[in-house]
Amino acid sequence: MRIGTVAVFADADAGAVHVDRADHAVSLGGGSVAETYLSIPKILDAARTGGADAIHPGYGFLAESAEFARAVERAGLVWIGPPPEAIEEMGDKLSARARMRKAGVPVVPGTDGSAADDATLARGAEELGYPVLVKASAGGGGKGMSRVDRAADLSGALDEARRIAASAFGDDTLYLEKLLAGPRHVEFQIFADLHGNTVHLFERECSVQRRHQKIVEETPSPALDSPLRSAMGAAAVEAAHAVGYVGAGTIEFLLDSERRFYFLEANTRLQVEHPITEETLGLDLVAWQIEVAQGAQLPAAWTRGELAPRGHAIEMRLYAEDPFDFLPRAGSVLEWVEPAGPGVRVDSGVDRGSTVSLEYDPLLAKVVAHAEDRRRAIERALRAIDELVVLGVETNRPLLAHVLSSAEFESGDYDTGLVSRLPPLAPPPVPPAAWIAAALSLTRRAPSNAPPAAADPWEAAKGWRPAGALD
Amino acid sequence: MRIGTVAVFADADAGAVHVDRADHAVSLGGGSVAETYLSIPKILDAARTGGADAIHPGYGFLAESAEFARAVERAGLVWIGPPPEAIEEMGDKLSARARMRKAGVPVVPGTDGSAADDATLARGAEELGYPVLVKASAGGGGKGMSRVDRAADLSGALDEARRIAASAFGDDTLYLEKLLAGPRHVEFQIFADLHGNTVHLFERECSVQRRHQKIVEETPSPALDSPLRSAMGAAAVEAAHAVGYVGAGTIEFLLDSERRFYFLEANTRLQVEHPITEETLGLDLVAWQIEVAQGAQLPAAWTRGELAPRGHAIEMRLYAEDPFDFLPRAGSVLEWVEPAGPGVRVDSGVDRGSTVSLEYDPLLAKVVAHAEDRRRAIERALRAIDELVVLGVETNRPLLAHVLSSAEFESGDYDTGLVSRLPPLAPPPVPPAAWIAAALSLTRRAPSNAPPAAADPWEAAKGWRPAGALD
Amino acid sequence: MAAGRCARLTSLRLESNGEEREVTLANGTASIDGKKVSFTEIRRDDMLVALEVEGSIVPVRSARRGDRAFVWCAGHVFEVRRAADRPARARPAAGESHAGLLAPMPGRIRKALVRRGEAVARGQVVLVLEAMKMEHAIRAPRDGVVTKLELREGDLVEAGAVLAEIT
Amino acid sequence: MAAGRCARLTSLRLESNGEEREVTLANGTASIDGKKVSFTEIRRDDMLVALEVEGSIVPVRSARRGDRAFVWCAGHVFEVRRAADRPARARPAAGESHAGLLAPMPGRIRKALVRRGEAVARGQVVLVLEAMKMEHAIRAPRDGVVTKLELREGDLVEAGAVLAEIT
Repeated sequence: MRIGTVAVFADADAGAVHVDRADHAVSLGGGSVAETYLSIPKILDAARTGGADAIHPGYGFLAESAEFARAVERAGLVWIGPPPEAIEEMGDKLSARARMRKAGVPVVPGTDGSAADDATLARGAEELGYPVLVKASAGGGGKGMSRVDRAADLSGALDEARRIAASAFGDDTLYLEKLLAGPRHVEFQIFADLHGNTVHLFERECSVQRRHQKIVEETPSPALDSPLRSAMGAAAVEAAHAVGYVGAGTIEFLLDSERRFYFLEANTRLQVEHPITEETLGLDLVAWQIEVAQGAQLPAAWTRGELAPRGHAIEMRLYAEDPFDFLPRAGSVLEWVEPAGPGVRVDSGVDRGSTVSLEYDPLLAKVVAHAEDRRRAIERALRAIDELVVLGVETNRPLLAHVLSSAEFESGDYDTGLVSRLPPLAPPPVPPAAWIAAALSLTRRAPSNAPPAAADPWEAAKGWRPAGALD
Repeated sequence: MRIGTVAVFADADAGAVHVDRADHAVSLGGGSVAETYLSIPKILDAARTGGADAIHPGYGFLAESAEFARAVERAGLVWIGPPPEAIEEMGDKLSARARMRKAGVPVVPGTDGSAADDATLARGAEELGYPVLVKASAGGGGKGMSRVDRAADLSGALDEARRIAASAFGDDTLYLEKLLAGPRHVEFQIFADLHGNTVHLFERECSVQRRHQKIVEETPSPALDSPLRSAMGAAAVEAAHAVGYVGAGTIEFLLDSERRFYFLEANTRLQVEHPITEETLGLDLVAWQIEVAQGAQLPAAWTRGELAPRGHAIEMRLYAEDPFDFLPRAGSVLEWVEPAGPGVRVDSGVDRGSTVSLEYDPLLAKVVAHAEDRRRAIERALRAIDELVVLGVETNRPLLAHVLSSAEFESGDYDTGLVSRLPPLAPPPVPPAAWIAAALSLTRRAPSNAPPAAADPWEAAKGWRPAGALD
Repeated sequence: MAAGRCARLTSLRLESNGEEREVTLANGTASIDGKKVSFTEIRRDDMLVALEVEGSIVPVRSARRGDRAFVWCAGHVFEVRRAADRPARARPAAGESHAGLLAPMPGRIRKALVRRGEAVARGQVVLVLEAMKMEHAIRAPRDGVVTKLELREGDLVEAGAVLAEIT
Repeated sequence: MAAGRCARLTSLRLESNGEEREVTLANGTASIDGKKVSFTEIRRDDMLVALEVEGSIVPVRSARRGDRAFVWCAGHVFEVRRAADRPARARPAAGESHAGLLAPMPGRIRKALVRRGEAVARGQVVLVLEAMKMEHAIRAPRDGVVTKLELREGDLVEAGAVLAEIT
């Protein structure tokens, strides 16, 4: 688009990849995340310094902050995102649920938020029937969410959830949802322009999760047929319409084992997994976000419903984490080689020499495979993950390969319980070449990529494996 | 496809990228190209050693050798390519021209090869009208081809062409073609299975050439409208039918300024530029070559004509060559960073540390940009070539950017004379950061990527610029 | 680009994925637990990119940090260390035998749920550590008694710091 | 990952694309032909990945071979050498002022079309060199007389070998 880019970075991240991939970069100074990436005044200062005309909020930090969106507009810059009012309406889960119900979009059965005291919620739980999910109205990303299986555990779970919600979001309002059995997470990409056109750009199947977070996504969803796709797509467009949405967004649904769908939540930003939609539709969603923010109309082919996905795409999220217990890992990346070839796309945030810190989300890269059909996409994805070289920091690479090669994933008939049902992940036998390469590496006089042998700061973190995270 | 790959390599190329990208690799020993990559017995031995079931000939060396195809089949291996007879029929340009004429496919006006002595050719030239092209019947890739503008120069040109043809192909039969004014090179991808289905997979515009060799290709061709595309596509399918073609092949046409098209030649193998077809059609042509060789039928959607290209794709060929005089350059690659992101694909044969020798074709990589339309594809291609880092060996990178940003290319209204009409390629001003980075690099005590400062074997090759190559 | 570089004679006891091997390299032959394997190094710009092992070429990438080597090979990544440094164990290990609970990452103590001298059951939450904008339950790896616990809510801890001891 | 590394005081006369500059680096300030420019190095794993120049970050990659540096910067690749090594000249040069015709690449002499002592005109083909499976016409860069030509048809030549001299 011939638009120059200005990246922002905390001083500790001067060597991060996004800095040297941008045309220009501006420091946010040092300090905590609150003093850098979450500081609205500093970001706006950086925009002025860098001569930016518009701000794209990405999908982290302030991407879903209505306050930030307003501040950007007040500063006379173009906000590449939905109107602040739409962010607010969708951001509060209880009001979003109410809004959707009013617009005729089915929502997961749950309490309505007219009162959120223990007694009211306990009555609500009885009506819904256990198990239920405790959720924070201001929450998102699984934070402050917990499952309660019986009445005796409810009160303790509510206490803990309120504490987490208050500290994470400054709002301890809770609500309950019925826990659906064997649900799938299926989301629809929506896109709206400033001229009243709203369309959906088909679905993404997001049921492969660990710790309530997606690790593998695919499109089309093996669970949808054409009528169900149309019904869910129409509901997604209706949901976007209801809040006056503009730009790119996502409507998440739960799909139960009887193929009934329910509105779950809306993400008022680009999703991490947007590349699979880009690959099957041949579109650049980020470019369209910018065009829409500049006032462009959505293409007639979109509004006339002429878009059709081609082939099948799968995204694998490579996290710096223990593949067994999913806990984040830190370290420095000693070697990094990305797979390539037709139908393979890697969106990465690291390179050889990068430092992976525990301060940020441990997502290192998204490996996307696109092929003519689902079988070929799985084969290509497996080949790509096999070819990906990442040394020096532990990743979920083995888990991704394990998921993709599992019979359950291959069948297409899976739900959010897939990861927990996988056969145990067995470490592969060590081939002779690996022993030889290791011995060569450990005995070479001048190891090319290694700091002096003494210090090994990442070693300490591996001694103890906590049993789980509250999340 | 879960098919293991076995690469072959001459000993001098043990560190070449294709060796460590294959599942296994087998040495062909040392010596000249004739003793390694062109040695049919050695290749077949390697196939046995590596346990290969089939041979894919790629697009170099023996890819268009009927003798090789026959030897592969005699050895009980699967030949992933067209039948040897089809290779032979298309390989001899004169017989291919005769065949095409018989099949009703228009050919470039020229002599028919019934006699190839000077007198006959001189009469032919008078009939065709100067300028004419002298061509070798056994030739290809522009080898032994020369332009003659007037009768007085013909005899000398024939002598030289016969000498080149005899030495390069062992056959000095020549013919003449009328030199078309302002022609475009437009080729059609064809695909045929063993069950009698033959289709075309649309065109590639290949008119951006230097030294009669393509450097930028795009699809769709800006020169074709729907009726012309149908007519040329039908002729391409007819041409393939005429020789009993199987697998992937290409029919090259010339398109004159009055939009008349003429059969030029057939390439009985995958083309270098096949990725742009893969990108716009969402297909893996190599995978389909293998499937067809295994006996698969072409998909019904292909034979029913339901395939349609989506968006626009451009390939830029990165050559190790002087961007001004197009002479090949050698060296070692000190740094190599490929562009990435949506719609960018890089098929490369080198990496940091690779040696680029003058022994082989100096193609380093193919940078492919795919986007929603031609304007966006050009923007993306320019961004990709800007982001490509190749240090230590001179490349045509500046020329590629120059072509892509030229008004003539942008207009879409260009022919094979485009490169010669470009405004002079001016070296860019050196920015302060480049001076600083160079000074830092030259004064660092332990340059990380450099051999000791003394030897500079590539320096010698730069002292003299020959005025041209006979080609 | 260079093939055939020979290593000096070296002998190492190595551990990876719970396997342990005695590996000796000498003149293009490796001995792995006494089994001889011929090999050739294939390097590009001095970087090991493949090994020819018994005539078959295997792409590899390797790197080293301190006494640990990291190897990509045959579609997997292996972490290999000198075996002397730590007893071999199979991954995933069911639990650890440290008396001390170590902080898995830097963070802030959100809550201490037990006191020194208190008896704890295996799996009981001992501390809540806040890190990475999440809370992590630090649980007792076995039944025992808390013999050390000096941290308070709000304290910052480094990765690897001893949070508590249970014996 | 490290920013702010300072180079020692160095002064170099550099040449690239026909431009020549006196570049002095000292304590985060460069002097380019006397003009002061502040800069900070941004490195990842010791590799220079960007320069902050006058407050603006410019991605760069650089490498060195002998006395030549190669720099990728602002979408272009620059080859920079110490100016003392060779007089500055603008690219593309129309012709060369060598008396000797150097082989542009290794190859085999296919044909010698002139003899020693013969007068040649600018552009006249002097030799045909076969290399890379193609034939290359080696032409006289100017009018003159062949003062040296010792090669015969079939001779192998290395890149940079003097093929002939024309004065």
